Amino acid sequence: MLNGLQFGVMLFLMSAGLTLVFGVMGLINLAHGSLYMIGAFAAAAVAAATGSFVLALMASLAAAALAGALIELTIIRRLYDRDHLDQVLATFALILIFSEGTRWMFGSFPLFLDVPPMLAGPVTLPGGIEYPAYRLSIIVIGLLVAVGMFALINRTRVGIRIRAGEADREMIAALGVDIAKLYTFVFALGAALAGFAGALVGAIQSVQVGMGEPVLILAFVVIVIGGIGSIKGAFVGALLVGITDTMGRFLLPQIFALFLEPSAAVSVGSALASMLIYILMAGVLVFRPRGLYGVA
Amino acid sequence: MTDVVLSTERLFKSFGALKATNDVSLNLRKGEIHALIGPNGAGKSTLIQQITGHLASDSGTVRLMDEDLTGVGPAERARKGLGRTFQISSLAMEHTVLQNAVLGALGQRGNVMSFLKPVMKDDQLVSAAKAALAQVGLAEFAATRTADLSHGQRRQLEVAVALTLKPRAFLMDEPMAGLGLEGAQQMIGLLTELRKEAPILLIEHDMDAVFALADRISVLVYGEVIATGTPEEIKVNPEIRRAYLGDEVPA
Amino acid sequence: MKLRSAALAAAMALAGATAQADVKVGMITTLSGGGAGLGIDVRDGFMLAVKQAGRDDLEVVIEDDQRKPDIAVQLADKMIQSEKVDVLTGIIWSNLAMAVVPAATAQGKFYLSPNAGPSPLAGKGCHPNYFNVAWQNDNLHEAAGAYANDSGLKNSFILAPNYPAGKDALTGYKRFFEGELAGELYTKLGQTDYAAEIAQIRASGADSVYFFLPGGMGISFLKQYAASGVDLPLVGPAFSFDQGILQAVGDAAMGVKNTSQWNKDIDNATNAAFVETFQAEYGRQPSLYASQGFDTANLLISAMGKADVADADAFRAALKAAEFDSVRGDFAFGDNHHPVQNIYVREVIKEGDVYTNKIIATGLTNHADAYAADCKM
Amino acid sequence: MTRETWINVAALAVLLGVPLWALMADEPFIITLATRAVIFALAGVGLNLALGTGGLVSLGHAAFFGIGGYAMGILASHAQAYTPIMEAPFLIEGTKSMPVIWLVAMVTSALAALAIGALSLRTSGVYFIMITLAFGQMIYYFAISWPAYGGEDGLSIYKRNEFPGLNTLVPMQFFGLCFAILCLTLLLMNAIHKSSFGLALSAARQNETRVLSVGMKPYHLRLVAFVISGAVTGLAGALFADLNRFVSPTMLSWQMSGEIIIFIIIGGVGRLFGPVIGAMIFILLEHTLGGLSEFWHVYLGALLLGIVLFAKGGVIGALAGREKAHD
Repeated sequence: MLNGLQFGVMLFLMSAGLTLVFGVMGLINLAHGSLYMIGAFAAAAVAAATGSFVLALMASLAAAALAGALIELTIIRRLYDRDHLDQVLATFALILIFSEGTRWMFGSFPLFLDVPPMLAGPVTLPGGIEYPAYRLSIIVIGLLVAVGMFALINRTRVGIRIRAGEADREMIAALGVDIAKLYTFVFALGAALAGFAGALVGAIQSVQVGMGEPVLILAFVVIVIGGIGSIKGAFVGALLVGITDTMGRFLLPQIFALFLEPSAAVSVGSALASMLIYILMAGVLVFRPRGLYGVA
Repeated sequence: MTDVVLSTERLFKSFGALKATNDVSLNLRKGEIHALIGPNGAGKSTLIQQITGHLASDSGTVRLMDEDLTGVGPAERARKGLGRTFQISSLAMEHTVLQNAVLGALGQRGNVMSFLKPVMKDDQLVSAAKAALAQVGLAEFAATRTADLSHGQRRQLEVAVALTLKPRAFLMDEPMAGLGLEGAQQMIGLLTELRKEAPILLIEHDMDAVFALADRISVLVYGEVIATGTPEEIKVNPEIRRAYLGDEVPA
Repeated sequence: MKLRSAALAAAMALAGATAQADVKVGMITTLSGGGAGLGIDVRDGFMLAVKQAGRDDLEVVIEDDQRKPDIAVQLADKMIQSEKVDVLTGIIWSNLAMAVVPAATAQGKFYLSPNAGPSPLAGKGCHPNYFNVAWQNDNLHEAAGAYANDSGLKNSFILAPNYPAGKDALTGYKRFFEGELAGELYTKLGQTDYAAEIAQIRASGADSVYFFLPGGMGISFLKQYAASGVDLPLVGPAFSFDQGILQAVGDAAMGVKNTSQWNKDIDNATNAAFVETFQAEYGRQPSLYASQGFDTANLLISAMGKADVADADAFRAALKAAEFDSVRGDFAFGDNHHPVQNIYVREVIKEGDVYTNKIIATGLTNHADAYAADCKM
Repeated sequence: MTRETWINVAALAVLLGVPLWALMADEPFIITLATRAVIFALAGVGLNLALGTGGLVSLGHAAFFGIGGYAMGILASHAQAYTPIMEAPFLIEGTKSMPVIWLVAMVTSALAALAIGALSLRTSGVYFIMITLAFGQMIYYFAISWPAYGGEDGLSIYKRNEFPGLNTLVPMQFFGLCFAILCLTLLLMNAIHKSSFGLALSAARQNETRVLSVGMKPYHLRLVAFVISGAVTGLAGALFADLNRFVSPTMLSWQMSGEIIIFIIIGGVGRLFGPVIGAMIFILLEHTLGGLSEFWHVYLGALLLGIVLFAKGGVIGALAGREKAHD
């Protein structure tokens, strides 16, 4: 359960940026996974050079935000008025460029990024469960980011503008807000979140080219379940997907073991578990074609 | 009342606390133009959408030739004879004018699922479409791309497409909107002719047009029909003056 | 630097060099995208041996399969139909090998596998022109099972991704392991989060964990396992502990036992020279895959010295004899043209700043594979 | 003839001429490449009905491509091993006959398209893109973890399947077969485009309410388009598997779906020959760029980006201009 929560929180970090970008600019960004990868690589490079995990995290934020701002200024802003097909294609092209470009710079081998010594090892939770300290801190950080995002959207001037931008583009342009700057900011913010997630996750997974795409697809599942454009939906969707996936992997083989022989149960159960979140998503969309918190 | 073509009985629709239509009962008789007027936000478009089936009513029924349309989708309602034109032109912009009209004729004939015969060589459909275009005065623009039509011409095309459906009743949502004086005059002429084919339920803001065309007028305010009557009756109705001009005006 | 000479060879081949080389080799391997590191190592090992041999009657054409089976098939067609190669080699992945090898050998080409060893090609689907210079897929897992017996482990928790190689891996382990299984898990291919699996391991009461999670999956698993506080001994095949990958795992891999048919401390002159020249040539330590590429090339070169490739029977016999100095020491082919070799157990250690392996035991001696009997050849 | 027609004729001529030249020059591999282009074009032509005419951006068409491939793989592998596919309740044998395989491939992928389409078409826009992606992934993971037919390793067929009167192992004959199928499909698509169904479908893309208010159901139109589209893509999948004599889950991956879309975009969305020209260019690029640099994906990406940003309407759009503007 805790694992599902933690997986969900990681997915949230990834999806928050994606859903924000979609909600405000109406853009589907397949290259979001590449920003995640850039964050992880930047963190790994800085950690290797300085040995500091905090600096590495800062680097991931900065690098991803920078990359985000750069592609927004050069490419993405030409896509806002285009249909989704063009957006899918253009950002698909960006994936190709980023992936191979990263491989060009860093080589084909996975990089090393480790959890900071302070957070290595397990802690004992109330109830006697041992749990890795680092994962616990990911949960905490993720929840903090979630709270921060809510506060940003609902309490600040920028948030008001973002919400206004979702509602009506011309309107806020008429109010004298520099829409182009706002968009660049939002895109860079989304990118920074993705990069940050990449760095956090990179420490417990492998930092390698192509790490972004599986997570990207999961993030899409999350925001579609939650309702595109809704931060709240992304949060609920992420937790739902995280928990479903984790529990499914654990429970399905056991359920099948009740009426199948063990090896068949393991194999059928695992096969079904790997499809589970997609089944969940299809189910949600069949009954709520706009996702859980989507606007009709 | 055998000459009633279309009627609504006690229609309700609310969006949250807002009652968009509130107990609306109306009817449309053979050969007439029945205009629906009212201030902005009175629920006229909501009502049209309920009649065409694009919006589900909370309660109440819509009848076409005495047939209850509750639970019938918009496509079937169109096939059963509701010909509609839209407030904002709703046409296939990349198609030619003729193709749009053929689309209507095709809808009227049914059997869309034909995959091999070239539809633009189907004489029956094309002649029906051309007749409708001629009737609205668009015959010479048949080969023009719809996106290249002027605003007024698009309005005419809307009417032509509705005509190809050979409807039992027309529902027209502000067909004069945005037309110049000349265009409006043309449209008035067209609608006067059309009522012989099927009665028209007309939503219109242009009061001159309404009073020139309508046989009967219903006034919708806050989702409620506050009066129905001939143009003369409506002109002198004190309630309507109040609704339009505010309560402070003495009756 | 090496890349350029390889590209040059490819360019010459494309230009249809008039001086027809005696043996033309087509190498199809993964050079871009995920998993490119393995293909690059095989290529570099192979080309190092080619360079050292200095023969001008050997030409190598190299193409990137992008790890896509259909691209690999297309490249094989190209190599056979356009380039008219005599020998094919280079494929890293079993699924790509299954796509390419049967058709290539059926067309009379030789195929020397520097990495993948899917079981059908060792058993029923074996072919006289197919030689595997690395291992049959099950080998390293079998050795791990044997090693678990030797070290007195009685209750293993085993896991692998849910795909054919994963199932073969666990089958291989179970074939030799005599203890109980505390649990058996198949994870999603490409899965990156193993918290749920680690929780199950913790709860299972096992005394050891055997895992086969190639590539990034293994890195993720090892890091997460180390952080979880579960301290059961881990055993895995060499793939997750190879030179290229080990630096990315870091401390989390320290002390883990893994099985391999090669390590850089195997004591023979060929190996010592290989490790040194590879380091000098490419500026990094050789990996298992590089050693396999190196051996593959040397096998080919040894056969070229004894027979003309145009005489398929003689050339086949020369390959089968395998009279070359392998970096693994003794090396021979079984009847199904798969290696009969020692498989060692290694432990991850740290040399200065670099993580690497040292051999601590021999898992299986002169081991062949379980499918040889099915091979009618 | 319009300029677009000339371009189309030229494209077909090149597509047919190159392998003929290769036959003369004894370059059988070029014929194989051309066959690959033809098959990709066919897959693209299938998707183009849904995507171009119907406006349905499906990011899950690899599912049908792969299902077609597996239909071939499963039938042929059973025929090759002389084992029936199932015995109860009735006997189904494998087969090596191409026409039968094609039929099965089309029917199964049409059925899959019917199921996926029926659910997915309840949504629209981005949701539709994503739900088709999700269904595609579902089938992809299923294929990877289902052990009976090879899982991730895929299925190999040792000999190409048979077509009466032809030796399909001769590259030129197999090419001819695929080329004929492509031409027939193009004729069919052209007819569909001009039919009443085509008119209604493309009207539904442009303006859904219009179609509704003339008494047609966009949902039904789209579902039928999706099914036809799936069946054609499935047929292409069966041919592709036969070309490679191999089928694996890679055919089902979302990158494959992306590539099929790329063919259409490069050539021109909604143009009859868009996917044909797109597939030809893609194969050409793959072949030439792949030889130039290990990092050729960067160039492919840049090129794609350029086309999306600056050459709307694809290559045909750039060459022929907007259809009606020059009439």
